[in-house]
Amino acid sequence: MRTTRLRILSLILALGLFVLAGCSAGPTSTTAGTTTAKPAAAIKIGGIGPLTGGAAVYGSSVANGAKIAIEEVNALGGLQFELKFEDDEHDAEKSVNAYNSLKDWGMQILCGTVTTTPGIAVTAESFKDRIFTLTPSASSTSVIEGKDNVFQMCFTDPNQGIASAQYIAENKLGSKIAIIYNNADAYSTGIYEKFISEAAGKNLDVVSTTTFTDDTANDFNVQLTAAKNGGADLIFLPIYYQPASLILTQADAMGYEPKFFGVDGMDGILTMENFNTELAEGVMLLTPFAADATDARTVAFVAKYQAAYNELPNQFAADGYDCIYAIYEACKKAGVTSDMDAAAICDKLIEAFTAADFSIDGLTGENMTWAATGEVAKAPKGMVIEDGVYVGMQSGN
Amino acid sequence: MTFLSYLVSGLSLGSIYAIIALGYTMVYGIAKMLNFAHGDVIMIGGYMSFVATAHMGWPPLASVLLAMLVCTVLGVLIEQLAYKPLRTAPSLAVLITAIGVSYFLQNAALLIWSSNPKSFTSVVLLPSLKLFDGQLTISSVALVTILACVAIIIGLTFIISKTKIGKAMRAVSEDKEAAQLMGINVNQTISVTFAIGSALAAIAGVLLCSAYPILSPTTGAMPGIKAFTAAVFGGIGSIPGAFWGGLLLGLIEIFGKAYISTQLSDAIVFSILILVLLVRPTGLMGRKISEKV
Amino acid sequence: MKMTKPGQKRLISNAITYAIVIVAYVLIQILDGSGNLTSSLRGQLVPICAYIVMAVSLNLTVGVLGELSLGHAGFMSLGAFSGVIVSLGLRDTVSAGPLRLLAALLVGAVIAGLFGFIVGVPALRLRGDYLAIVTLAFGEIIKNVINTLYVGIGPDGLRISMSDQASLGLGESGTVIMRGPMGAVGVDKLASFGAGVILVLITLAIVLNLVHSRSGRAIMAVRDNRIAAESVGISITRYKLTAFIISAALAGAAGALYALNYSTVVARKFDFNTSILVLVFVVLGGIGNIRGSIIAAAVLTVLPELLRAFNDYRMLAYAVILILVMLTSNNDRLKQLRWRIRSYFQHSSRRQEAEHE
Amino acid sequence: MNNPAKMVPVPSRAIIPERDLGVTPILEVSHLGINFGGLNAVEDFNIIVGRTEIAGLIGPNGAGKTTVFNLLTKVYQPTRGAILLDGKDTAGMSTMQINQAGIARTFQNIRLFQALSVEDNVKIGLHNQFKYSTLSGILRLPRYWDAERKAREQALELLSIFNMERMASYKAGSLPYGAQRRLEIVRALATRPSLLLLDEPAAGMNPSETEALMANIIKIRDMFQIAIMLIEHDMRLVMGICEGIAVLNYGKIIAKGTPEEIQANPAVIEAYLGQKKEA
Repeated sequence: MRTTRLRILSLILALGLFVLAGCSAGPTSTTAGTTTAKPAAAIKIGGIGPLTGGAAVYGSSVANGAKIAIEEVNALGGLQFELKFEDDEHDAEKSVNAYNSLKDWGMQILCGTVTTTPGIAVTAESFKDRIFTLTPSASSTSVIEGKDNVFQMCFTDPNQGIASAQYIAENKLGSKIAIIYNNADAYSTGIYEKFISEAAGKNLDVVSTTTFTDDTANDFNVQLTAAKNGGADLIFLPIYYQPASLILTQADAMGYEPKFFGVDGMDGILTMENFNTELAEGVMLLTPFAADATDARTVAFVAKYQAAYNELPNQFAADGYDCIYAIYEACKKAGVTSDMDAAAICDKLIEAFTAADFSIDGLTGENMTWAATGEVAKAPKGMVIEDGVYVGMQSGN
Repeated sequence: MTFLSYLVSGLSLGSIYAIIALGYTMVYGIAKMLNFAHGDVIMIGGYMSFVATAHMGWPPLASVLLAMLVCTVLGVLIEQLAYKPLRTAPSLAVLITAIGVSYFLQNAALLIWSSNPKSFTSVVLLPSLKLFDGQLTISSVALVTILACVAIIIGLTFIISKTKIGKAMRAVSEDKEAAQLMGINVNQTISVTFAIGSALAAIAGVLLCSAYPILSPTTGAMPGIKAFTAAVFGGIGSIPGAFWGGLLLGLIEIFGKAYISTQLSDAIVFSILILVLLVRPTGLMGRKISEKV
Repeated sequence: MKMTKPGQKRLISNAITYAIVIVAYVLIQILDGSGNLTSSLRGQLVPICAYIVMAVSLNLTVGVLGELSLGHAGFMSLGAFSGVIVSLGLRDTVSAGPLRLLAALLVGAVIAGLFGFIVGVPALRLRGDYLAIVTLAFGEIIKNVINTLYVGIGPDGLRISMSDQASLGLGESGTVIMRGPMGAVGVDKLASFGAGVILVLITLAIVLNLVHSRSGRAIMAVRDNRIAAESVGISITRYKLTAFIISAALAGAAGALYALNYSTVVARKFDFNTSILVLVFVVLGGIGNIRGSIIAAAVLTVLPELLRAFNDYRMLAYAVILILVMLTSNNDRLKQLRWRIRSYFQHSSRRQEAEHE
Repeated sequence: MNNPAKMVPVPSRAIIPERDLGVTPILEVSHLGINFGGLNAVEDFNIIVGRTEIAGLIGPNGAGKTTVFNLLTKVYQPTRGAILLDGKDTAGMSTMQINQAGIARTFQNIRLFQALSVEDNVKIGLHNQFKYSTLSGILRLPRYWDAERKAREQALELLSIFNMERMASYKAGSLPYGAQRRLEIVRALATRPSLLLLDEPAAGMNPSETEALMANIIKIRDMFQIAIMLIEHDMRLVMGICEGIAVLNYGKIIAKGTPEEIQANPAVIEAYLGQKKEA
C-alpha cells in the first residue's frame, strides 16, 4: 500500500516534469490567462502576487490592471511588453518560488510583489540578481530599504500613518480618537505605529486602541463599544475594506455614529459587490485612487476594466496599471530594448526613475516622482464618501 | 449594560459556532471522521444564498432553502465520491481526503465567484431591538441566530431520540457492524447524516454571513476550525456537547477580547481550551473512554 | 533456505533511505554544476530539506508514537524565530556564516524541544482527537503571541516588548529583530542546500537510530498497546515525552533552516495550514514510513510549482491530485488485485520456505 | 503433575507447597476488594502464593478472576485491602512499578505489539533488563551495541522455550493464535518476574497444544524458579499442574485447596453446575 502510494507520487512527479518540459519547449510560453504574449522582441515583465488564498483579491486586481496597461502599451506600437503573472498565495516561500520560475522564463523586469512580506523576501533576491523591481503595493519601508533597484508605486506605511495624523489634526476632524487595527497584519500595524507617535505630537487624544486579527475579523462589538465608551468621535481604521465594511455595519446596528477615517486600504469599499453604500456615508479616507473619479484617464481605465473583468477596479488594479506605464515611460527614456539583459536594464531603469526630470501622471497620482530610496512622492487625496461616491475633501492647508 | 451587549454578541457568535460544530460532531459520531471540508460547505451555502438574493432577486427565505438544498446535495455527493470509498481506510487517510475536498471547494469558489469579496445582505430584515432607553441595542440577526441555534438543537435532539432514522444513527454510531446485523442500512444512515450536517452548514453559512456580512472563498475556513475546536471542546460525537462547546467558545472569545486583550484573543481562547481539556480530558460532555482489560 | 536476519533487512532498508538522500544531493550538484538546474528548482532546495525534516519529525509523533498532531508548524515557528534571533544576535561576534547557522539550528532545536515538553505534558492525559486539538491550539497560540512580539538587540542585550517597536527603547545603536506581524526582517541568508542535506541526514540518523533502539521500541510499544507496555514495566510518561521532545526539537531545527533561507519570516507562515501540509506529507508517504515521508515531502513541495502551467486551475489541480492519490492508494479492489498479483509471484518461494519449517 | 507437591497450611487459611516453607511467600493478599459504582466486583479476596508454586484461580465467567489480576497489577487501584509482594507492600504503585517489582502477566484478550516483530516484542519485555539511555541509542555508543547484542541473545533464548526462535522476524500480529499466546508468555518472562500471572493461557488451543503448554509451564517454573498464578477454564490443565487452587464466584472466594480438595468441594460443583444451568 505504501509503496503504491509512493509509486503514484513518483508518477505524478514524472508527469509534472513532462508537462513542464513540454511548456518550456514551446517557442513562447503562451499558456492561457495570465500570460499576455506578443510577438518576438517583447520585454519580459514578471508579476508576482496572490491569485489564490485569502489575499487573492489584491493580486488578481494588480494582475488585471497590469494586463490592461500592457495591452494599451503594446497597441501604441512602440516598445512591446510581455507579462507573466505568477501566484504567490501571499507567502514568502511561494513568492520566491514564483520569482525563480519567472527567472527561468527570462524575466527582465519585475512588477511585484503585491504584498509586503513576500515583497521583502523577493526583493532581497531581485536586488542580488540585479533585476529592476517596481512594486505596485508592497508598502512597507523594508521592501525598499537598502535596495537601490527596488521602487514603490504606493505610499509607504509610515507615510500614510503620519499623513493621516496630520490630516486629522490640521482639519480638526475629531477631538477624541479611537483606533481599530489588525495586529496580525504588517500593513495595518505599520500605519498604526506611525500614526500613534505622530498623534502624540499633534495633541490628538487617542481614547481607545483595539485590535483584531484575520482569524477574529468577525465580531467588532467589543472594539466599537470600547470606542463608544471612550467617547470617541472619530475612529481611525488603518485596515483593508473587508473588515472595515463589517465595522461600519456593526456600528450602524449599534446606533453608534462616529466619523470614520481610513487609509488607502479602505478603497474598494464602495465597489464591493452588493455593499450598502449608505453605511459608508461620511467615511473619510486618504487614497490615491478613486474608481468614480471623473478625469479622462480614470474613466477610460474603469470602462476597460469593467468590460474585461465585469468588476469595478480598486486601488490595487490602478497601482498595477500605473506600474506598467511607469516602466514603459522609464524604458522609453532610458532606451531599454528587449535584447538587453536584466542587469543592464536594471541600471538604466534606476537611472531613469531617479532622474530629476522623470515624472509620471497616472491613475494614482499626478506628477509622481521617485527618490533614490525607491519611495514615491505623490499627494494623497483626502476623500469623503457622500451619496455613495468619493468627493475630494477640503484640505486645511 | 456593556456586559449584556457582550453577552449577546458572545451568544450570537457562539450559536454560529454551535450550529457548525453540530455538523462536525454528527458526522464524527457516525462516520468517525473529521470532515475538514465542513467549513467550506458553509462558504458554499453563503454563496448560494448570495447568488439567489443579489443576482436572482429571490426573497431571503427562499435563498436559505436553496442554500440548504444545494449544500445537502453537495454534502451527500462529497460523501459518496470522496469518503465512501475510504470507509475501511485508516482515519488519517480520510482526514487528508477531507482536506483535499476543502482545498477543492475553496479553489472552485475562487474560480466561480472570483476573489473579490461580496457584501452579503442579511436575510434578517427586522430592525434592531433597543432596550433600556436605547442603552442596549441587540441586532435582530443576533437574536435570530440564537433562536435558530436553540431550535436546531431541539429539533436534532428530537430526530435523534424519537425518529427511526435517529435510532439508526445512534446504532451506527455505537457499533457499525452490529447495526448492520440488526438490518440497519449503514451506508444510507451515513448519507442521511451527511445530508443533515450539510443542511445545517447551509443555515450556519447564511447566519454567519448575515451577522458578519462579508463573503469570500475563504469565509468558511476559520469558523470551520473554530467550530471543530468547539466540537472537541464539548466532547466530539456529543450533540449537546457541540451546542455547549460552541456557545462557550463564542462567549470566551468575546469576553476575552472585552476584558483581557484584543491582541491576544486567540491565545486566550485556545489557552482556556487546553486548560479545560486538562481537567476534562474528553471534553465537557464527552464519554469517558475506558478500555476493557 | 537461509533466512535474512531482521537486523540485516533493516540495515539494507535504512541504507537505501540514506542513499536516496545522498544520491539526490549528488545528482542536483551535478545538474547545478553543468548549468542544467532551473532557478525554480534551485530556489526550492532548502525549503524541501526543511519540509523533509518536518515530515520525518512529525512521522515520529504520528507514525511511531501514534498520536495525531495538528500543530507541528508551531514548533517550526519557535525554531524559526529563535534561530533568527540567534543568527542576528551573533552577527557582530561570529563572522563565520556556517557557525552562526549551526548555533541558530541548535538553539532553534532546544527552544522547540522545550516547548515540545510543555505540549507533551497534556499529551499524557489526553488521547486521540482531544490531543490533536491541544496541538492545534498550541500552534494558534504560538502564532498569536509571536504576532504581538517585538524583539530587539540593544547594547545591553535582548529586549522584548508586546506593545510596539518604540517601546523597545533601543535608540540608535540597537537593531530590531522581530516586529510583531511584520515578523523578522533583514534576516541573513545563511542556509544552503548542503546544510539542508546535512540536517536531513542527521534527522534521519536520529529518527532511524531512535526507532531501532530500546527507547524507540518502548515508544512503539506505547503506541501499539498502552496497557501491555505498562505491564512490561515501560513508563508511558517518559517515552511519550521523549517522542514529543525529539519531534519538536527536529521541527525547531527545520524552522531555523527554513527561516535563514529567506530575508524575512512571519508568524503567519506557520499556521494551521502548514501543520496540515506537513501532515499530508506524512500520510501520503505512509504513516510510520520514514522513506515515504522524505519522498512525499519532496514531491508535494515541488508539485504546486510544476502545476504553475495550469495557471488559475493550479490549486484546484493540486486538490484533485490529493484526493485521487488518497482514493487510489486506499482502494480496496486495487489493494486486492495487488495482493493477488504479489502472492502469485511469491507463491513458489513461500512454499519452499514452508517446507523448511 | 507427576509427583504432586505436598501442600501445607499457613496462616490466613491458605496453603502453600512444603518446599516453599521458611521463606517469605511471594504474594500475600489480604481483604482485597474493589467496587465499580457500588458493585463489589471483588470482595475480601485473600490468598498466599508460595515462591515456586503454580496456583490456579478458577470460577465461572464473570466471577471476577481477571479483575483480581488487574488489581494485582494495579491496572485498577484496589478500593480495600493489601497486596504484599515478597513481603513488601505495593500500595500506591503503578502498573509499571508493579512489573519492576516482580509481577508480569499475560492478557485474556491478547495484547501483543501487533505491528512489531516477534523479536522486538520480546526485546520490549527486556526493556528493564538491558538498559541504555536514549542518547546512547541515537548516537550508537558502545553501550548500545553491547546491550542490543545481549538483548538479542536473551530474546532468542527465551523464544527457544517454546521453539519460537525461528519466528523471530515475523510480525507478531501475523502469528497463529496459539503462538501469540505463547509469545505473550515469553514477553512477560522477559521482564524477569518472580510472579507470573497467566490469564487463560490455553484459550483457543487444541488438546495437544494444551498438553505441550502444561509441560512448558512446569518447565518455566523449574527453569526460573518463579511462582505462577493462572486463570483457566480448561480443568484438565488446572487440575493437572496447579498445586493450590482458589475458586472465585461473584467476586468472593468460595473454596481453596489442592486439586483433589477442590474437585470434591460441593460449593464448587454447585457454582459450576449453577452456571451451566444459566447457560
